[in-house]
Amino acid sequence: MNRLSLAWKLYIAAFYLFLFAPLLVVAIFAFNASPFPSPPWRGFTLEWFTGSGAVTGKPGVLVDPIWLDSIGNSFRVAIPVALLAVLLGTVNAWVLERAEFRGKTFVAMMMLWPLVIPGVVLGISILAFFSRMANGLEDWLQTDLDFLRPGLPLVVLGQLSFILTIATLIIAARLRKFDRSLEEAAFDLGASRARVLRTVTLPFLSPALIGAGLVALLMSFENFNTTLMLVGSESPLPITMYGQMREGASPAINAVSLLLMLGVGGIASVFALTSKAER
Amino acid sequence: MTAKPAQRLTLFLLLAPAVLWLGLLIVLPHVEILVLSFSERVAPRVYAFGLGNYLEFFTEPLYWRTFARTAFMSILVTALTLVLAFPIALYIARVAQGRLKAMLLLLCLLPFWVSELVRTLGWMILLRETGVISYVLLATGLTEQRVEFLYNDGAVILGLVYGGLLFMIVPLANALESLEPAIVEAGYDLGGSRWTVLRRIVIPHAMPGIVAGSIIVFMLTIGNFATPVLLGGKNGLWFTEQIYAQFITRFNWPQGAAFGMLLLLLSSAIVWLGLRLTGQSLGTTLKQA
Amino acid sequence: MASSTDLDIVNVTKRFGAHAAVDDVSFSVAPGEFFSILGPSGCGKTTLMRMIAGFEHPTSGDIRIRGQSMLGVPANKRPVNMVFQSLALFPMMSVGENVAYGLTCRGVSRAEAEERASRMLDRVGLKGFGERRVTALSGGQRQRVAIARCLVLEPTLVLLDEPLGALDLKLREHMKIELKQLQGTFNTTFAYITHDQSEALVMSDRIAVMNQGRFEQVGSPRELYHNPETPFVASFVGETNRWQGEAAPASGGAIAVRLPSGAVVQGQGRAASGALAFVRPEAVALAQDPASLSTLPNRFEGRVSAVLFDGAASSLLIDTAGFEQPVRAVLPQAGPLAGIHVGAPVHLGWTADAMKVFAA
Amino acid sequence: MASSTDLDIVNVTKRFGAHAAVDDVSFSVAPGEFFSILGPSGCGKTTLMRMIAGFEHPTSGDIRIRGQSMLGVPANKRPVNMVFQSLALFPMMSVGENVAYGLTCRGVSRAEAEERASRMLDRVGLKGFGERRVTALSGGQRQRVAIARCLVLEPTLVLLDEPLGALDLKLREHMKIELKQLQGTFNTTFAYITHDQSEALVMSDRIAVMNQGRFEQVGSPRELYHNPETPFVASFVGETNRWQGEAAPASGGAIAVRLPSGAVVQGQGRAASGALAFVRPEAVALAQDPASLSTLPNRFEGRVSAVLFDGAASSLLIDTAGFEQPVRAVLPQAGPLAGIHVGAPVHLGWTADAMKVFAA
Amino acid sequence: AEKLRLLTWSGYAPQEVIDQFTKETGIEVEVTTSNNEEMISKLRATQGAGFDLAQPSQDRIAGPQAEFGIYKPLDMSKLKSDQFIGSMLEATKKNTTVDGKVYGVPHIWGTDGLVVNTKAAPKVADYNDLCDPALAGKTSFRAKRPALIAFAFANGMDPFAAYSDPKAYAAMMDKVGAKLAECKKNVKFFWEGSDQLLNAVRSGEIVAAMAWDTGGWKLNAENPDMKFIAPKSGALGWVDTFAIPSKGRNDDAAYKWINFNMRPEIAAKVAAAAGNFTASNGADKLMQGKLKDQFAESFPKAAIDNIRWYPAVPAGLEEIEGKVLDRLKAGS
Ligand SMILES: Nc1ncnc2c1ncn2[C@@H]1O[C@H](COP(=O)(O)OP(=O)(O)OP(=O)(O)O)[C@@H](O)[C@H]1O
Ligand SMILES: Nc1ncnc2c1ncn2[C@@H]1O[C@H](COP(=O)(O)OP(=O)(O)OP(=O)(O)O)[C@@H](O)[C@H]1O
Ligand SMILES: [Mg+2]
Ligand SMILES: [Mg+2]
Repeated sequence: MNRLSLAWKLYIAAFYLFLFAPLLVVAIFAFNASPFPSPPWRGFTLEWFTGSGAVTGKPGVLVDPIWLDSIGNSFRVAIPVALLAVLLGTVNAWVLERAEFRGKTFVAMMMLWPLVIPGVVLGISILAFFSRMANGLEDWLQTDLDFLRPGLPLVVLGQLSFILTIATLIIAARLRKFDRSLEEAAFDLGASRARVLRTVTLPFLSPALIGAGLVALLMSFENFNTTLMLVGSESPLPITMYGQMREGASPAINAVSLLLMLGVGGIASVFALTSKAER
Repeated sequence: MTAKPAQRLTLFLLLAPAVLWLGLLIVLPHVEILVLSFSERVAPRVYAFGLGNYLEFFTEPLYWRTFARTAFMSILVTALTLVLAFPIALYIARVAQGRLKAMLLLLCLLPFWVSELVRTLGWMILLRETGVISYVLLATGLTEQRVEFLYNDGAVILGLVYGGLLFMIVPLANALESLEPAIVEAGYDLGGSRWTVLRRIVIPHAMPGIVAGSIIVFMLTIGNFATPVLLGGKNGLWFTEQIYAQFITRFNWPQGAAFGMLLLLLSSAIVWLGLRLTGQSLGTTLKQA
Repeated sequence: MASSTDLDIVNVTKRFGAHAAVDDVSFSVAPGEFFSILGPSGCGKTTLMRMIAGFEHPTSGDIRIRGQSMLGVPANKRPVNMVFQSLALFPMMSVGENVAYGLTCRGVSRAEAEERASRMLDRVGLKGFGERRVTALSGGQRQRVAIARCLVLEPTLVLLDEPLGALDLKLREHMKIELKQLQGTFNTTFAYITHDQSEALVMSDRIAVMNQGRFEQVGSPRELYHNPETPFVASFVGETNRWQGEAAPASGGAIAVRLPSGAVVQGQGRAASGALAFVRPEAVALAQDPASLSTLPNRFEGRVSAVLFDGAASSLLIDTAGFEQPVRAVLPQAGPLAGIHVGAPVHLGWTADAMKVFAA
Repeated sequence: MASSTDLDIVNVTKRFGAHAAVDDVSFSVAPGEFFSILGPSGCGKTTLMRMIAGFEHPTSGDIRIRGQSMLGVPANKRPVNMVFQSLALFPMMSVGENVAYGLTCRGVSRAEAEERASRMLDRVGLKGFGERRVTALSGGQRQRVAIARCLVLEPTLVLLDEPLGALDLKLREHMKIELKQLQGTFNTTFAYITHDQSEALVMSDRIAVMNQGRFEQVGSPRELYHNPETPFVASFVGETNRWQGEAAPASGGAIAVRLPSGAVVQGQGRAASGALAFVRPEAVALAQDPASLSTLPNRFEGRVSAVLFDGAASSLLIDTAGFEQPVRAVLPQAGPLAGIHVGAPVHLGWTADAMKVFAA
Repeated sequence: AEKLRLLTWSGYAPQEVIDQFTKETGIEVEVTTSNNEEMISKLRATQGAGFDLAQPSQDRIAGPQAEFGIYKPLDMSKLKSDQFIGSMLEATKKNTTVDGKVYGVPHIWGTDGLVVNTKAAPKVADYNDLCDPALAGKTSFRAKRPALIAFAFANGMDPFAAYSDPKAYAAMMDKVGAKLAECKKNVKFFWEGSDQLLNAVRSGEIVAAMAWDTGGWKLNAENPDMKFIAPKSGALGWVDTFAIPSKGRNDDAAYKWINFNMRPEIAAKVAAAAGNFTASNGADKLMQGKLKDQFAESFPKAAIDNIRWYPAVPAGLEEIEGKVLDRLKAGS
């Protein structure tokens, strides 16, 4: 019995090592003064973050417009995605949990569907559909509809197509836990419907709204498969990283990755804190 | 009654976002690639209805072999992930308490919110010929020469299993968590050994979690793109790469659309089969996750 | 002119599809009365109460409060307030905010609402609890907050839907008495739902016994206990022995019932062929000597099959010739039969008045 | 030689950190006995039982079953079986598989296990239920499956941890009797945990009253009820009036207690300065005429403050001069005081023997 | 401000040049870097929208234009023809003409050949040498059409001659595919980005590869052992062009950018940054000596004559090649 539990503990420890090994090496080699992110250790440097390019041949990521633009693009995608996901997710959750109508189970199944569609297929189908729509509309209206062409607006839509499912599920789960007699009690005590929503329902939902927003933000930031098919001239961070990785490993990518890890760690801790407050 | 039209309007407004979302971003695009997949190029800018793209798939061994290989490896990855994740989930759900438990779960989550590309980069740094593992092996004298671990199926499987772990652990831990401790104790109390209790009580109880985790991991694996491309090197061709290639390097959208439809069908079929074999339903399964 | 009743329910029916959850119910509640509706789970109590509160609309019939019809008046405009089974305290607000909520909804200024809420908290014995989170209260305290939240609005009528359901036994015993006292102090009309007969008996001025959407009997606790009008009321209110048999005429205005297992018992009531007979355990007289029971029309011999010692509520089960199931009687704790044990022979009997007979 | 006891607990202590959940407890259970452990929530009952079953290990002391020490024997090797509070039926198995589980664990062949399980189901009155899913059973049926699952293994000792806790009131009353009968038929030793005094009193041969990890008293139900040895037992078992005051000597071997509110009451027991006095409501005699109480050492005058009508369990609260809280007495339902109502003056009294006094 | 959205190769639009252009014309330039396939597929996805100027290779214009109509015909009157090397301009115009309209003018040119670590692999002189078992696991090429063309020439075939006959071409490609499949076990990976290859050569993971000349010269500058070698069977010559997408919104700016870029002093700067040669007339005189020397070392006179310039790819051929390449990647 003891040998078994010791073996188990060792396995757990090995597992967590396995889990963090790749991240650790990425972080460590962001500081290696060598043109390749590989051993041996050639000394500590911050060139890959703030260097002017004099030493490494390329400017550090914090001053390189390529990376700065991609980070900016990622935010320009992630923020609308998160806001829309929370807003529409709330409405959808309401439909799932509160509305009564024929065909509701069908709608509920449909809402789950995006989860079982491979991201690449989502990407190509949206690309193909919107380009057909754009062709048709442009012929008809005789004007360019750029937002229907590959580009950040289309990336937002593509990511939204499945992130919305997740936001809906998170918010619906919270809404399901909501004791409806709280609303009735408020109504019974004389509150108007708007007031009930403002003082009782939304405060109760708020942890899930924040949680869904953060999850949407993170998922948007790290999405690759769908985004890849929909990018136009401006690429979000993962696409740029992919391009650069195909160009060959460089510690600059490690540096960006480390920044990403720090950002994600930050958001994740906020998330952990809010979900703790939820309990 | 006067309430009726107003109620209908409200319902309509509430449903509008869902209908727009599912209609414009999911259903119509899929109809579009379905239609597209049946169009054949007969001359420049002239297309006709036909089954050519699907025929191409079945007659060209390259395509269906890639397809079969992808499916097979995805199942393998799913099974491996399940086996590796189960003891972890069991520990998190049933042994760890309070703070340790929250910590372990959070630590599991963290790597997965970081981009897939970062994780893959990490594996590349570890595995490549000039990478960390090879370097350590050489430095400690375990090998005489540098060893290449990258650019083979093993590396792809490793990367995919790594990428799937979290999505297996969370549903498994959720399912195991909901198992009342009293039921496990009753299993022992009535004379069951550890193995009996695991086989007859714990695993059957965790079944919805096992299925949910497997479905998610399978879907993520079969739809993955970056990991096989970056770790697989010269030999591995993943089916998503074929789709990508048709769209991006061949400009042959109809063929790519056909491949997309086939991937969708394949994954749906395997998921459906998995659900049938285990007697679970999709809705409850996904809620578990 | 002020109405002489606080609440009038007039032929109210509520259908869900084909099923009538509440079926042609009428009653009135007088000002200051503690009125209970007692019935088994699913009999329609909550549905009835939700119609009074305004969360459901009757299929037919009228609901009047102080003489004014409430049809078409939304829940937030009715002068009734409800204490929910789950209590439904707002977890996102403090105790004080919970109590002040209804006042602020009415447009009372923040300062005044707080002031009045804190005075109400004093009155229910929660002085100084205003700042606490509701999650940091014990079950009994939460109960009192829920009631304070209603009473602060000075409603005509307070509706309570099994508010003690979630409490544990000892606390429930305690809150029964406290609730009754609170109602007395505030002199507010209470309409109270429960499926626990003991709660209804202890607290109420009048009780309506409800079954399958209909009222079986309305009356004071003693009336229901001693003079049930239907077999359902007889068996639902209080412990009782229950036998089924064939009616046969008997002397002296009494009615005889022949049990399939042989015995013939005599009681009061009416039945044509099939009959149900009820006798309360405390009405069963016991003796070692058959002579002391000779005046009783129902006299039997038996043997103690179980002694259920439970302090003041102890009882005996007696295997009796002619009865399929053992007869239940109160355990004698004094006199010659004190200390009777399993297997002891015993004589038992009861008067014809003590036995109620109904058509089966 | 076979041991004359089925279970011996010898000075068992269990600490969680600094807190002793079970504190130096010793007792023995004879073969065939129905032994209960009664105590409030958190007093350590479950911890004690889990040590017997083998899920916890005592910090010190010994646990012997039929004379053999169980220290170091894992749960799945002990000849005891447990019925859990939640029942812990295996939801992934059918009723028959649940019952056969323990047998197959022992290596009994599948066919024989099924056969024996189905015979056991017959015996607990669930003939033909073997194929059902456990989720498709009613509360009482599930209860019986849980017990059948233990009994089929023919254990020396069955442990039951509040198995009736989840049932509703009427069913609980019924199962109490059924459980006791089952134990009689199988003649198995039962160790039963509960915090409900009525359950313990009705079913047990002997009861141990537990408080804060220690045993306060072990005895038969009647001993506990009539002769409590500690104030805790006196107030925990049965309804009672409880007063706190100062001890003062009195005549005839009795002891007097002076309450802060003025009254002096006389009873039996011992106390040096601070004293606690207990009188059961049924021991309080009531009369309209003070003369009929003249033989009683404790005589007071009061006024009815509440009538708690509850059928056979009705009681009165009497505001009595010299007492801070109303005195509780049984509501007279016959005789001259029948129909007494709130506000009526009444005389009350009790014997010195009826009042137990303890050092506070 | 006015904006020019440029879809080009990395290195073709150095910041310095952009700044100067903006200063002169007030037009801002937004650069997206890409490669041939992605350029075409992006324009195909947008039907020629999203960019005002693109730079595909001259052989990859006519086919996609016929198929998707993603470019506008060029108005030659807006271009200063004398800024171009005449012969190159004519050749490019000829290759990019569809239905009598011209779609591309040349900008930068270079070759594909062998990058070799002459110390580690002294014997490599032709593409087939990459398959030498002595170099197992240490060579690389791109799994793209240039590899097919190159190995066809190396094995005595003439793919360009077969362009007009898809059947014959398919048969030829099958043969080349088989040859490459054999060679595959020698390959460490199929390279995708030039830095990826260069880093692998620098670290010694790769000792010989089929690659662009510029990469070879870059390495040569760091380490004289690394050389770019024009293979015996001939280096492959490519020309990157300027072409205007069909839904470009700022043609004026596009023409301005082309004319600006073809000025010799600007072209020299660009060529230096890209490490390649320019089609600008007279720019070579302004170029630094180093590159010239390297070119001279890699390309003796015979080698220059032996450069095989890509003719325009007829539509349909790429599909044949694609399948061969896919098989190459999938087979193991
Ligand atoms: N919204 C509804 N739609 C359909 N049927 C309903 C609805 N609400 C209640 N019912 C049905 O009406 C009947 C009465 O329900 P109600 O909640 O009033 O019972 P209850 O007496 O309060 O029971 P309990 O004591 O369990 O709370 C039940 O059969 C119930 O299923
Ligand atoms: N594993 C544990 N770790 C720490 N403390 C524990 C543990 N198990 C029980 N306790 C503590 O021991 C005390 C006794 O708990 P136990 O569960 O035995 O009470 P109980 O009498 O069964 O109560 P209940 O009637 O509520 O079931 C409690 O104070 C409890 O908090
Ligand atoms: Mg109800
Ligand atoms: Mg317990």
